[in-house]
Amino acid sequence: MIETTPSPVLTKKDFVSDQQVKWCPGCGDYSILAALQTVMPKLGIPKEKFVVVSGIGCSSRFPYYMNTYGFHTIHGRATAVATGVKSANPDLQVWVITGDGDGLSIGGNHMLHVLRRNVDVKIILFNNEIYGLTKGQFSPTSPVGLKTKTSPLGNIDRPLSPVSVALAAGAGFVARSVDNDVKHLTSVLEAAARFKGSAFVEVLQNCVIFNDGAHNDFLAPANRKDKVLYLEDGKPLVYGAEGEKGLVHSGFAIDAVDINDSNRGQVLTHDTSESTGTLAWTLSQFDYPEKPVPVGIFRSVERPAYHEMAEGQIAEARKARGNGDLDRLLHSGVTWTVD
Amino acid sequence: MIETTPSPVLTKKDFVSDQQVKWCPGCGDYSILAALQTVMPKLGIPKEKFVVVSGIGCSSRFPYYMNTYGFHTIHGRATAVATGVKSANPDLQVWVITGDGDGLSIGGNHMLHVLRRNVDVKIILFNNEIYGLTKGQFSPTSPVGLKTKTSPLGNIDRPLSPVSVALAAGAGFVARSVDNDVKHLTSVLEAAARFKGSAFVEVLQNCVIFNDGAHNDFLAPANRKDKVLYLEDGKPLVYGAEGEKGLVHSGFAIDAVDINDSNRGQVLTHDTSESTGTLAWTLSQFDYPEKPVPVGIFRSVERPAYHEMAEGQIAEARKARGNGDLDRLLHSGVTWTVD
Amino acid sequence: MSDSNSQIILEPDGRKDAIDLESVTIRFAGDSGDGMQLTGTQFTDEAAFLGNDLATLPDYPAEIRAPAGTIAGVSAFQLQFASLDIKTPGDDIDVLVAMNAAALKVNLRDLKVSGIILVDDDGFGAKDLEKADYKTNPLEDGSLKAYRVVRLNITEHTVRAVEPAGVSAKNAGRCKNFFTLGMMYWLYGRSPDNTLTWIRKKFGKKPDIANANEGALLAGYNYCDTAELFETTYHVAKAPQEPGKYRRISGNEATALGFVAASVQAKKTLFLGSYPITPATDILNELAAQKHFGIRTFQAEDEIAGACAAIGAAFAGNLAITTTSGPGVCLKSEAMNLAVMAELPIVIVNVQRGGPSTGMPTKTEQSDLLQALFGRNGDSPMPVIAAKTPGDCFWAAMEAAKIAVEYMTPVVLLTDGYIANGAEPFKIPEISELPKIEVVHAEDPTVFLPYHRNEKGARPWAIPGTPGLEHRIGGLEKSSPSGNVSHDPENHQKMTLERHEKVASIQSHVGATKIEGCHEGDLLVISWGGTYGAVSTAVDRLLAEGKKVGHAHLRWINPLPNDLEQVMDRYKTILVPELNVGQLKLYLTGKFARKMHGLGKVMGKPFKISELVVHMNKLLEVRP
Amino acid sequence: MSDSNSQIILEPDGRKDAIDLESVTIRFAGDSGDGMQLTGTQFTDEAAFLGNDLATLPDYPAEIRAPAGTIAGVSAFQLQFASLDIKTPGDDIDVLVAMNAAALKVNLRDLKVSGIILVDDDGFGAKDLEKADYKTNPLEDGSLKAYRVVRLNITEHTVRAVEPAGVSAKNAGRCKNFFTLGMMYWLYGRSPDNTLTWIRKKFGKKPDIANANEGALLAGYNYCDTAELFETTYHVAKAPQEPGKYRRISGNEATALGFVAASVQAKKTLFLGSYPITPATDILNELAAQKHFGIRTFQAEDEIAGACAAIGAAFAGNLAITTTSGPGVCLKSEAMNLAVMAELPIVIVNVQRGGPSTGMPTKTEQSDLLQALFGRNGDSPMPVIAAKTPGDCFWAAMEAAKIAVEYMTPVVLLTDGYIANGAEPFKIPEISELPKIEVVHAEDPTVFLPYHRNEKGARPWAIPGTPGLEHRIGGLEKSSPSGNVSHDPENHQKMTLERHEKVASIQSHVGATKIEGCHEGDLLVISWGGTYGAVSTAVDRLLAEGKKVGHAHLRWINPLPNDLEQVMDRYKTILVPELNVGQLKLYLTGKFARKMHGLGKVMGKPFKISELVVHMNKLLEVRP
Ligand SMILES: Cc1ncc(C[n+]2csc(CCOP(=O)(O)OP(=O)(O)O)c2C)c(N)n1
Ligand SMILES: Cc1ncc(C[n+]2csc(CCOP(=O)(O)OP(=O)(O)O)c2C)c(N)n1
Ligand code: SF4
Ligand code: SF4
Ligand SMILES: [Mg+2]
Ligand SMILES: [Mg+2]
Repeated sequence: MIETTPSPVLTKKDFVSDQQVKWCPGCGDYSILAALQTVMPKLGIPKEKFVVVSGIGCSSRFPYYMNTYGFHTIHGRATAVATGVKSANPDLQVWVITGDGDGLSIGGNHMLHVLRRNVDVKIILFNNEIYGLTKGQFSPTSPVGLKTKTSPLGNIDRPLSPVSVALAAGAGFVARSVDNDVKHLTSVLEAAARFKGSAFVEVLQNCVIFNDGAHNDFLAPANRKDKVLYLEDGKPLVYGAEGEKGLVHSGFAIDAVDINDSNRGQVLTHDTSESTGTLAWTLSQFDYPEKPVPVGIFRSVERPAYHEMAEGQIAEARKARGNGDLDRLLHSGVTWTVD
Repeated sequence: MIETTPSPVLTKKDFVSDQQVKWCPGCGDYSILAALQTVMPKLGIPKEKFVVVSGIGCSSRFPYYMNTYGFHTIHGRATAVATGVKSANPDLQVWVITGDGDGLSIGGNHMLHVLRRNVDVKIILFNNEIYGLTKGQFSPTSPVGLKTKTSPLGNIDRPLSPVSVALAAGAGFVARSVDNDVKHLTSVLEAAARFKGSAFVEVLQNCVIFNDGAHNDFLAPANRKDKVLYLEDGKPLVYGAEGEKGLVHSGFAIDAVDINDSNRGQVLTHDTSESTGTLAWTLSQFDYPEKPVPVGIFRSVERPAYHEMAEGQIAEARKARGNGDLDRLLHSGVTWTVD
Repeated sequence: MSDSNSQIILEPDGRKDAIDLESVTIRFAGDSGDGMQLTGTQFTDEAAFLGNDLATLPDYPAEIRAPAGTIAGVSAFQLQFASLDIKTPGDDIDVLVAMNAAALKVNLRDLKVSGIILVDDDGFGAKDLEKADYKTNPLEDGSLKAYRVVRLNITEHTVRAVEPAGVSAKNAGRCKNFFTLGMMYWLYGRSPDNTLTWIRKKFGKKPDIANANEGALLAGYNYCDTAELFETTYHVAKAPQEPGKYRRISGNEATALGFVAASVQAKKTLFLGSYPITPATDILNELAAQKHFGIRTFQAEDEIAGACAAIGAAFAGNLAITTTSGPGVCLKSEAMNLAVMAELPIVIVNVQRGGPSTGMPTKTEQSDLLQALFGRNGDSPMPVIAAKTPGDCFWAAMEAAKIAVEYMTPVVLLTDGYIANGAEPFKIPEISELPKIEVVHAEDPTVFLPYHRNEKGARPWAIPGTPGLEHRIGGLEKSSPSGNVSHDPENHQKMTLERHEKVASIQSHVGATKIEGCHEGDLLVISWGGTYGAVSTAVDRLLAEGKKVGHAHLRWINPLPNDLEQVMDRYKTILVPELNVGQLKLYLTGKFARKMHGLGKVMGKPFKISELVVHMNKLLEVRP
Repeated sequence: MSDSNSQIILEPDGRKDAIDLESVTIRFAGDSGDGMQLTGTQFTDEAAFLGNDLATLPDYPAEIRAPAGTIAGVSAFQLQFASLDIKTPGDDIDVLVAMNAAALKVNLRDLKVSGIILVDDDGFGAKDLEKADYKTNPLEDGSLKAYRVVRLNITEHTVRAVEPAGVSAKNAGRCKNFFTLGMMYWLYGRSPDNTLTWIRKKFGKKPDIANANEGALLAGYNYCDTAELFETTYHVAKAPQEPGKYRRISGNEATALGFVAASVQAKKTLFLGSYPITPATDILNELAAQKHFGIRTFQAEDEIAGACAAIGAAFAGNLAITTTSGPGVCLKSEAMNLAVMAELPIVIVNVQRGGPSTGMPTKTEQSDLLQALFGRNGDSPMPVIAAKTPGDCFWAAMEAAKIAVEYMTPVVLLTDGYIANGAEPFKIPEISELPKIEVVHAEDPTVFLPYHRNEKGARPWAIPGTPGLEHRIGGLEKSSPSGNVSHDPENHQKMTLERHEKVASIQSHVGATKIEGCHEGDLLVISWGGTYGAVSTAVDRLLAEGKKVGHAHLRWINPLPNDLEQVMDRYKTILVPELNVGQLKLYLTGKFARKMHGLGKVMGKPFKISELVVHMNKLLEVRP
């Protein structure tokens, strides 16, 4: 549906708007902005066909910084607005920018439904495990015990796994990346962009002001190798500096083990299109620090997108009944003539 | 928290209100009403401590028919109101009655959050795969292709599995039952009632008017044995008239197979407290008719309930700072005296 | 006459003993399962076919199918048909068809003294009486002395009549509504032929059912011809109607059609984002069935998503609407405000019902007016238009859409349960008579500024996909004319006033107040929305009595016609009747600082003409 | 005097060269990271300690921390301190502290002619000027001739001063706000002692930081003592204040405290269901910190759930409230309507901000009044009370809670960003002075009927857990008095009117209109909410000029005082000033059908006293 005819070669600069970026210095949002500005020109899509829709939050200021069509909507509703944009004009590539509060607290329901419908929008959820814009309250992804302005004695709400929620909604493309690994982030966003159908990408993002270092324990470069599991389709599920740790089945569960000669053969292989989705689910439920934090594409399975089916029904109706004729419609039902 | 001191022996009749039941003759809602009226007197809880909260829908008329405290709220919000009821008065046993539209369409977000918080309410979701009260539109659980007033060419929205959504939300108790197996339904509701924490029960319910026979293919008594898998904790996952079919692992997936001598040993055993939740998830994603429809308790794992943690923090704060003293509070901060 | 000796001899009218009537109001009432809506609709179509003017009003229970025979389960359909121009389904009823005791119980109070009651004896067994809360059988205890009661065991007669069709006992009994319809056809001298054709078409695939229904219809008709149940038959002649092609239309159908027409006129794809809610759902149902027009109907997960998707679709260039009823407007209000700020064209349809809260979902009311005007945070001006009759919903929908796209603004269209479900004859317009809708899209990057206003105050509609017009909008205050986010104090005031002025400028479209009746005098009645028919008829009656009364029915409530204040000056007294506790009255008083009288009714029902007449006369007495 | 030869010799006041001033307005402005809020708060506390009357107003940017040095990143704190009774943080400012070029750019327009500008030279480098959009350096291009500019490289001085503390260069620079504070203390003859104590307490665990800040504070103070930067110092004497214990309080703090007090007075556990939103979040933050009162704060997933949880808690017997700002009220409106129908006591707090839509979240406005009154479907009466000053939020919160539980009704409490974030001295009441709150719960099953009203029109509050009172409520229309669902027409009208009457009857609590100034005369100014301070001061000025002006500040907007119409009669002209386009004016006009003048301001800022004075005088000239 997306037009890919050759057009003037675009560069990152083409996607930078004239508005001053107003995030805090050091905020993880900057690198996500840069990553998307890097990805867009690679897609062969004319600039005017991109639309970036957001809700409300620090992260949701994003569209102002993109030199594309953009819509900074209301809190939690970006996915719903984007559904309208894409349905009305399937020729556009629509991105949704949301936060952990915007997308999973107030906007959790629209998130569920946009994904189950497989509306062809690309969703980036900036997960800093905090409400940034309102100055530091716990969010639905904040860990239990986190002390914030509204949880002075520690958060008691168990966090959601955004990836699990996306999977339960039936999302076709579900991934996780991080703000401080630009290469990984760029590649994941590009894969999302090229996926046909709903694509959901959680990006672990640092809020330097209200939740600094939330992900440091595993994302700090020194910790990463031992604590992050990079998912690659068709590759063994291993991690550690030398790939010396890996995942193996253990009953219904998947365990993280030190690889040795006796279990080497049992190390599992990642499969983003595993039919039942069990692998993706199990990975999405990994408890850190008992298990590593999986990062990459959990699942990528295409099915007809919402607009294809909707447009298909329109075509079907037109085939069956001809193009709508207003005069005929007006005369439908019981009619009579007065002379 | 729930007081269980001996009180006058209650019977089903005590829970029947004086209001005429106004569901359509033959509606599946009747048996769910009867089942709950059977369960409540068994629990050893004084009648005045029950509260039944509902949203809007045919199913949500339920509280009017129960001789307990009841609140017929607004569409989709019963879980949120119930959260307030239980938090304000942890001594009550709070039930939530909702429909597939009420609980998963407009109310999907509150459903996610009440479950992740583990608010100690018992939720019964009447799943008739249709909007009854508004006279027959597709719902978030309607199958793809279902023709309704708003989907004359067939529904194109992929249905949610209520059980999967509940699991993704982290619900401790997740079960499914059916309107036409009173014994099963009663036992599941009783288990939910006795569970400490959020309990979620999907009940497959027949709407005789707008979606008659939606579940007949597997729930009609003649079909049930071969198509329904009754889940029992600690029992093998088998079904069929003679238990001749069962579930076995196959890679990441779980397959339904005919049991023979070579695979008999591999038949899986149900475990409602399986630590990672993978089994429950996989069962919740079973595609009918390739696989049987699992019915029973998918998962039952207790953790501290929301009110326990919330009250715990209040106790903690009181221990640290003494009971709140208004005069002291008024004098806190920067004060000075004018003479 | 000059020739005082003239003598006119009346010619026979072909019908021996028919009594001529100007208008008749019938109410068919029975259990939800008795098919009363169908019976009423068939009678309506026949009346339309014969050239009567008519208006109908269904009255469903809130439950889908409450227990059979109970008061909660009573379903009714009222129609008035007439040889003159009528505008309401009638105040009091001439004929009550009651298929059971509960139906009698609920509806009797609206029957005129010496009106006809036709009852199915089968519905008055001990059980039925009990369910209807009757201590004794009203058919026998003398309590119906004031009426003309016609009793018949309709069920039994029907079952016997349809025996040849060989249907099950249950299905046989179900045909009793056609038996009753046949009786009514006989009573009003109508032929069963059209209905027979309809039955054959409808049940073509189930010949036994078709035969049974046909049999019942004819049996009912013939039974009256034979038995001397009724003393006479009645004749209601053709009404004088403008020549043309007509159809029956309900308000919800008309609303749906109006938007389809608007999309054709604007050459824009129609997008509807909606969530079902009584009594608005049918608009969604209707449009979902018109996919061959390219219409996109999106059944959202809730009202918020419905409105937001419409906003997204408007941003992307569709003609976007969202339909709901009061509680849904609560939920949409934040999104409506986004449309105000983003200045995007959407139409929000509120089919009003009884409130507050869930209220009385199946009953009518006009109590969401102030919500439409003010139900959002901030100074948030929004044009509000209200349809006045079922057929007018067509024109109001088109007009709402036209204003939305031409002024780049959200517009609220108010209808109500009464006109949404009620039906009337609708003169089908020629396509060429439909209003033009001008849509201009920004195209030239060299002059494009997102909040640069044209002479109407509208900002440009620049559609994603247009090269060079990439721009960003949102809910934060916008800088004029760049559209960038601005927290500048002066800019905020400027933009606030510009938003107000844009809406106020729609006055040029609204035009002058339209007055029916006296253009000056003792009493001006100001009404809005679905009360038009009753108010207008009441005013006609007073005019006929020689009273100096004028009637201004407001189509646009925001903005108001610019001469309304001067119009008010021309009358001694002003009356504002509404189905609420005085909302338009408060608004008009607030606007014009002038005393006026309010007349409210909050019973989930339309005004009766008689109530209005009585009240207006009282006011005229006070200030003659 | 009789003795014309009298001679008064002034006694020295102990301060050699201090010039006496009645009031001073200072604005501290700098980058978000410069600590201006802290500086302002410290100065405020010192002024309070010395017995000045005072009022403060912070002005944050909408961004958390916009790029350093930019206009978007400017954060300011204004305070007025005085030797007389003041009610606003001041119109125009006497002293502007500008830590960088952007701060100067944004704030200069509010500086009085010949006011003092204290700038940190370090914030006026080439980069800074560019970020502030200055083509040339305003400190050098002569554009500041009208003011008294005091330049100093504060950053450099600070870094040097804190060297002994051994903190990092970055942390050293951060102390410049304390250096500046020291300078201001010197200029107004205040001792740094209290702030030194505060620093030691606050940074006790980080002694190097404590030392650095101490060093900076004293260095700034001493620098002024040595260098001849300012020509003189100023003295603002104690204000006459009622004796008693005082504290500084912001509106949001006061609101939170008011509800705690209400819960103590009502002997009810306080439940807050809320979702963060600017500028209301702090109420949630405050209450979350008071768990030892048994307070339950529930941070919900959205505003709808916050309101619904409050309703659930009210049903279960808690004193339940929900706090938000305008966009959140949109979302809560459906639930608010449920509370109207269920007749459950909750308080909905709306800390108003600039609208419509997301609008200007950090700016103040009064534009949600009509939304509070009418923003729900159906006839949905809701009491509305508005607080007038930061400290008054305490009393208004208590009163709202009292009315809610005593009348079994939802109540809206309106405050706004200005009074919510602004602070003033608050005379701490004795517990015994607090209003009583009477809560009665139904207990006796033999007389219990869910919708049986008491003399106030309130239905009984029957709490789940009470044996024998099991009952069901909901959003469908209720039968009076059984509470069962009812679709009966007469019952609906009866209940609709009863709901209206119940709210109207709160008039007996509201009492008569309170008038400041003349009780009859030429001009009546009617205000509401956070404009009280400015309007009241403006009226005082006119009174001082001998004008015949009265001021009626409305605390309750629904219901209005029952004598308001008669009060209006006593003046020739009425003026309604509001921070919106005329909402109270429309409402009052609608209620009383009387002409009045409106004065609107929609700039995200409070009224200036001078603006009001000018406008009132104009009106008085027209109608002398
Ligand atoms: C209806 C509504 N409710 C609340 C708010 C206030 N609000 C703005 S952003 C936000 C949460 C932001 O958190 P998140 O989505 O995680 O974004 P972040 O700032 O962390 O990027 C809230 C509560 C609002 N703007 N609108
Ligand atoms: C805010 C709001 N939106 C819409 C409705 C209309 N409505 C009432 S019930 C319902 C759906 C009911 O479906 P479900 O929850 O599946 O219940 P069922 O009737 O099937 O038991 C809808 C859309 C409403 N009452 N309120
Ligand atoms: S507050 Fe946090 S999330 Fe927001 S811009 Fe600053 S660092 Fe980023
Ligand atoms: S419409 Fe369906 S769900 Fe509703 S009462 Fe009737 S049978 Fe039950
Ligand atoms: Mg966040
Ligand atoms: Mg349903």
